[in-house]
Amino acid sequence: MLQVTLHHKLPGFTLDAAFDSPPGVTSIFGHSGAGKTSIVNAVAGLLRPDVGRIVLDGTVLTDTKAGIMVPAHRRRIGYVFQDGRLFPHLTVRGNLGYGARFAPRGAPGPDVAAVVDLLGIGALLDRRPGLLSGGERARVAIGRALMSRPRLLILDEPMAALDAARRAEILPWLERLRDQLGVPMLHISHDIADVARLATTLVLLENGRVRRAGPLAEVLADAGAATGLDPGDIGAVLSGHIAAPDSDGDDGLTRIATPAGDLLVGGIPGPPGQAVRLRVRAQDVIIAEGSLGRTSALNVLPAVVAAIEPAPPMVLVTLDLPGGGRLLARITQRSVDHLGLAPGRQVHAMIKSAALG
Amino acid sequence: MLQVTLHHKLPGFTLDAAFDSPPGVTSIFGHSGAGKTSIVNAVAGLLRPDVGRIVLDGTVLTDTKAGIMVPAHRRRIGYVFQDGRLFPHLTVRGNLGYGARFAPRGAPGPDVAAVVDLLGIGALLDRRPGLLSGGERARVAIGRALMSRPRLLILDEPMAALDAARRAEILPWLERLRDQLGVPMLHISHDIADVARLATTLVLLENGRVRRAGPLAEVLADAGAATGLDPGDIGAVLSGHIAAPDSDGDDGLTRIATPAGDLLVGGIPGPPGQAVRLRVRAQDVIIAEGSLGRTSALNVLPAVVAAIEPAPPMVLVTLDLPGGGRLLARITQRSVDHLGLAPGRQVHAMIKSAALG
Amino acid sequence: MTGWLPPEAWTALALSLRVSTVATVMSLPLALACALALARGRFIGRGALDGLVHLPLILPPVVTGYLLLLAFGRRGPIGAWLEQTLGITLAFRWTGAALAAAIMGFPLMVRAMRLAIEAVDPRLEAAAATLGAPRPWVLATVTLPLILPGILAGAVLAFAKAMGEFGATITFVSNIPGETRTLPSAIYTALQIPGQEVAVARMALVSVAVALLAVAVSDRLSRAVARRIAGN
Amino acid sequence: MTGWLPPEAWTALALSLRVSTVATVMSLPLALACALALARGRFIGRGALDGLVHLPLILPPVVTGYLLLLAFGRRGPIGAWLEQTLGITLAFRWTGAALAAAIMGFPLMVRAMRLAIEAVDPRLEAAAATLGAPRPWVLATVTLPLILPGILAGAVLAFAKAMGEFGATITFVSNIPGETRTLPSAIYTALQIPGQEVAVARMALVSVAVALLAVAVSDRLSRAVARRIAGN
Amino acid sequence: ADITIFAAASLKTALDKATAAWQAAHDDKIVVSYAGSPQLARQIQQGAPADIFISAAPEWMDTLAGDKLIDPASRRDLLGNTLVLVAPAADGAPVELTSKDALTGRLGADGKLAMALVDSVPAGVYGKEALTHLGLWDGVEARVAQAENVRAALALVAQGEAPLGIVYATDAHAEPKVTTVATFPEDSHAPIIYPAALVTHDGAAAKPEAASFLDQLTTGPARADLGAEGFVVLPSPAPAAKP
Ligand SMILES: Nc1ncnc2c1ncn2[C@@H]1O[C@H](COP(=O)(O)OP(=O)(O)OP(=O)(O)O)[C@@H](O)[C@H]1O
Ligand SMILES: Nc1ncnc2c1ncn2[C@@H]1O[C@H](COP(=O)(O)OP(=O)(O)OP(=O)(O)O)[C@@H](O)[C@H]1O
Ligand code: MOO
Ligand SMILES: [Mg+2]
Ligand SMILES: [Mg+2]
Repeated sequence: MLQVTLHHKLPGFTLDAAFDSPPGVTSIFGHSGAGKTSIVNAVAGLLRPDVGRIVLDGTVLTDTKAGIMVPAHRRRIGYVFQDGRLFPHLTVRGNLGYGARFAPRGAPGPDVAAVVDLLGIGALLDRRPGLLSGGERARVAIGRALMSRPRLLILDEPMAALDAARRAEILPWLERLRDQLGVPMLHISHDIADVARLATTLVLLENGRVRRAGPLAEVLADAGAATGLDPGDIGAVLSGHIAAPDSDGDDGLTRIATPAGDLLVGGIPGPPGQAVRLRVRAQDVIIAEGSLGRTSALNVLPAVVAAIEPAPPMVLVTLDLPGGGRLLARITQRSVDHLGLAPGRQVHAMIKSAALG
Repeated sequence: MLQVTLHHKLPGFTLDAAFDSPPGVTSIFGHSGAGKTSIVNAVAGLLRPDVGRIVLDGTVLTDTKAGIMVPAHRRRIGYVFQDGRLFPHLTVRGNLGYGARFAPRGAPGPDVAAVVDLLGIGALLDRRPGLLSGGERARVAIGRALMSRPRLLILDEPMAALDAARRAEILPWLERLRDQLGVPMLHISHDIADVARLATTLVLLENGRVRRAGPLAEVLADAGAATGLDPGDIGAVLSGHIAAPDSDGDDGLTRIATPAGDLLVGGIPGPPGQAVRLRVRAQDVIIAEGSLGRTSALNVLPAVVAAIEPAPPMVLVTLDLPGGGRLLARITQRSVDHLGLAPGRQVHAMIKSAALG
Repeated sequence: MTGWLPPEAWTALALSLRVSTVATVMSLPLALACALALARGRFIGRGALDGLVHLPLILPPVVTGYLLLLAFGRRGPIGAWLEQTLGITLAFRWTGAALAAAIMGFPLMVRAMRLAIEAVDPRLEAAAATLGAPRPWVLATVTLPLILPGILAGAVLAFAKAMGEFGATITFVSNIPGETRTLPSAIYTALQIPGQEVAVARMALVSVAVALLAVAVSDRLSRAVARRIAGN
Repeated sequence: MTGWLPPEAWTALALSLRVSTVATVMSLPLALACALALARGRFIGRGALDGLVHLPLILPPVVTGYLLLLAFGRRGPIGAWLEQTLGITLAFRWTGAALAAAIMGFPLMVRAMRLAIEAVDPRLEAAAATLGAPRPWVLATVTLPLILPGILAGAVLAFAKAMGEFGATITFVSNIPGETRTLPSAIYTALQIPGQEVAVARMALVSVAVALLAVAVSDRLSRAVARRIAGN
Repeated sequence: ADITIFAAASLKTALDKATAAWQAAHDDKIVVSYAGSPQLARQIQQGAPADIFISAAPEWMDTLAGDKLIDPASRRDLLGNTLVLVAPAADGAPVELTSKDALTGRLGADGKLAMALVDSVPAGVYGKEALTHLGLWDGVEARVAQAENVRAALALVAQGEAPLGIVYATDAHAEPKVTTVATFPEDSHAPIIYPAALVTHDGAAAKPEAASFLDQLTTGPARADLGAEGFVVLPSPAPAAKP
């Protein structure tokens, strides 16, 4: 549990933020220049705020009133910097080793081999950072921070320079860190897809101030918070667990049981019973009337229209699912008119399996 | 027109690439470490290839056989670097001015005010780069390169550090640069959405080699090339033009006429007749049988199944549109079985308006 | 105050200040050029230039002074040429003292600048080139401002050295009161006489005070420059 | 070869090499500490330390030598203490020559190191801190390797200076053959005799050759280091 | 035992011969430290391990005597020297020191008169004294280029940088590139004397070898070596020149 209260003035910019970050992953999301990096710098002990208090798991790290400022190297907070900051004089191996050097002996965490393997940097081990491409540098920086087995891992846009394939490879592993080792993370990203997969808590930052903070699903599904988000990023999060393997055979689909009904999803490996979260982008939800033709969309859930709000040039429809949970659908006003949608109306929500992967 | 032939050996990596870049925007797309930055460095004159020839609009810039290597400052190639490289001793204004200093007097291009306005950096003008956030730095770097009014603009992941809102703001302007001033661009991005909007030509790079290069639509719709792409990025591009304003009233939708039929799309402003390109992600296409219920998906096009190829854990269905053009749909094997899809089968392709924005 | 030091000591101080300032200022451009050539150049004779620049550091100062006398004296090839074509006389003049001081400080100045140049990120220079800036312009507008702290450090080292230089100066231009008797020459003279310890100490104190002031000012300046660049 | 230079000149060369090497090596740690303190420290007395470090540059060497004689001579407070408690005699010994050379080269060494330290990106040090490294460890494993070229540059400057140092040395430890008669002292001695120009020139040449070799080697080394770091 | 001699640098040639001769006949090793007299005297004040001090001027010997650092009984005036006016060898016409403008005429419009430091280095002090005595000082004062030591002044003349210089006869003798154009009368300046003495350390008696070497210097065959370099070999045993 991380508690942050900060007040800090910079020329031309004032940071005035407070939020709690419960165990799990807290993502900070906000425009360029909103103050995200400044916040995590304060948490890491690299910025001494004018006024502020930062407490991690009951340990006071910063308390300007009490004159407490634990130095960065005693905080055990791993930091993947936005600007890389690999040690130019050390090889990749040396950089990783540097991270491991001060890791407490007993602390849980992956070993070098695992990290190297995960990040696909085996071929780079003897190279120096000057010879790495942008993405390679980012991967090594992540590895280095992991090797220090931190109590809290700060990731400042760690994957901005990574291609989708590499991202897709690394994300599950960060998830594993979160779920299995319980390494709490403070995560900054511009990509809400990453945020949705990783975050348990979302902090929307605007111009140095927290606009909205809370559990991911709540914040994401809050049409009011949506102004802080890209229209394509708004959506809902459904929680469920992997159901028994589908009798329909091994076609690579996984059945996820949610309170609202089962969903078929592509490519989520895992043992039955494992908890999963599905982000359903408002943009991927189709609202259909009662009688449906046969389509390739396998997932159809009954739903009730809860609210219709404008989100120009579209509208956002909030759908209550009978078993609990909500979905958002981003559709045109014209469709609303066509279908005669209004709160209370019974409809079906159609979601492609491919959109849930 | 840019012609590039390169062969260059680095310890542990060999670049062996050749492609032509017709007027417009050529995007280079490939994994981290594939050699993208190395290629554009050679084009900019910052890397002397072991063997190679680079010709821009008939001017030979590099020709190792003929011993030609035009120095970087005479190439008039603007470069937005992956690592920023703002001048730390100059203010933002100074950095922009530096770009303008050697711009040829008569060359077309935006002035400082326009650039500042576009990039939202008015408040930063008197600050030094050391005081900027990551995204602010990226924006200034773009501005600086634009100010030099280059014959070719290289963008090496220019928007990796930008949030969606800022991206959405800058992209149209890069499009305008491309369309109105005809500034050719060589563009590197991990985000296929940006690529799809900007690029006319796509070069897929794999491990230092060009795997596929050609017009954007062709390469994107090539299921064979798809291994180089993120599954979510595969799709088709439909060309069309803005049709007369829709009689249905001013609900923010735009009607795009394509040879295959009209599509309703959210938020594409423009005068009737203006050419537009729509990327339709395979993931956003639903295949439906003849009779359809009423849904919120406004766009339904008749189509014929042309091919079905596996793309685990899904399959890719290529759809021929009657008026010409193709669509790709990424659906589950289970749906293929359900619907009994096979080449030659008449179906409908359903696309949400929201997915086309 | 004038009684505290004999009037000739004040004359010597004024001369030392003039000599050191002129030596520092005049050698700056050449030192910068040498530092650039050594840090960035790839030419034949680079090693020789490097050696030449270091010579005054390695040779005992009297030897340097003697070589200066041979080359720049009235009968020396360069000295005679300078006198005839440009009307510049160095022998027995304060200008000669400035030359000696400049040469003795040269290796220090070049080294400091060179270290600073080598620390400049060449990627910034490449960025400037892509913006159309020719090499000399890049040097003037990117490299130079970035090495300002190094230039200041080099200049202050050379100035301090010039304030203390004695061996080469007296050998080359002798000790002519009001013309070439710098503060160190005056100090040396006093040291030769028994019982002059107090005068020596006072003059040394003045010399040290001046040089330290220069050091302090340049340090403050270069810190300010560095801070502006780092942005905090 | 032995005929080319008189045997005592070879003795003087050997002594100069020993003195210069010892002076350089022994002053490295202290110079590094001073450079770190001056570049990164924020303490009272920083200005005083800065001044003290520069003193040997500013003072005429004979004055420095005289001060050394007063402090480190047999009768000097520090000299007497060193001799009684640690059994180290500096006065009129080659060790004293090494001390003089070390002190004369000290400002050069510190400056070079300090410039290098100031060019190190503090963000890298911050990164090391977040990995759990305490400050001294960060210095040893991040700062130090990054300033290696600066350390080398400083060391070679000091070595070159030591090879040429004369004024302070002869004043402090005299000119005793085989013990304190370094090559520059030998050159000075030879200069006292008219007609010894050839011998002087030969000795100067040897001295210069040695120092230039050191300069060349250190340059090559520091370039190699810099190239490895830059990665091209 | 070893004998350490601290000797004025200008004695090098002469003394090297004398010590070589002594070592050929004795087991004792002699080391000579040549430097400026003031430097050597200060070092002896600070406890330098010198057994014999030979100064280029009496005043530093006086200083050490005042500090009780030399054995007064051993003090003797070893050598004398003559002050001469030299010119480059190519321009060797004699100069008449009695004529008021003899020097200025020879110096020309802006020629310098090379001397050692006139206020501190003995050769310079003697020279100034002589010129003053001859009534020439006021005429040339502004034209004097003062060198660090007498050898440097000599070099200025040898190189042709200065048309005239005032040096010791021994210097003129050793430098073929200069000619003596006048000799200063003995009575125009205080006698030029190189005193020598045994150094005592904290009242301890001097080494007997050192004493015998010093005696040998003043009485033995070494006198010939010294004289060959142009020094005036003073009558031996010389009376102490203490006023
Ligand atoms: N100077 C060099 N020496 C050796 N290898 C190098 C050098 N420069 C780059 N490389 C290697 O060449 C390959 C291509 O690098 P490049 O920077 O072109 O990749 P990229 O496609 O831009 O990657 P990214 O998307 O991560 O920026 C990488 O494997 C990199 O490690
Ligand atoms: N030392 C400083 N002095 C003045 N302003 C600063 C300083 N550091 C940062 N800023 C400003 O504070 C604001 C917040 O910066 P911060 O780096 O925290 O933003 P960010 O949210 O991380 O942005 P990005 O997504 O672009 O990295 C920016 O406007 C930036 O220009
Ligand atoms: O070292 Mo010197 O003796 O005059 O500078
Ligand atoms: Mg940031
Ligand atoms: Mg790259």
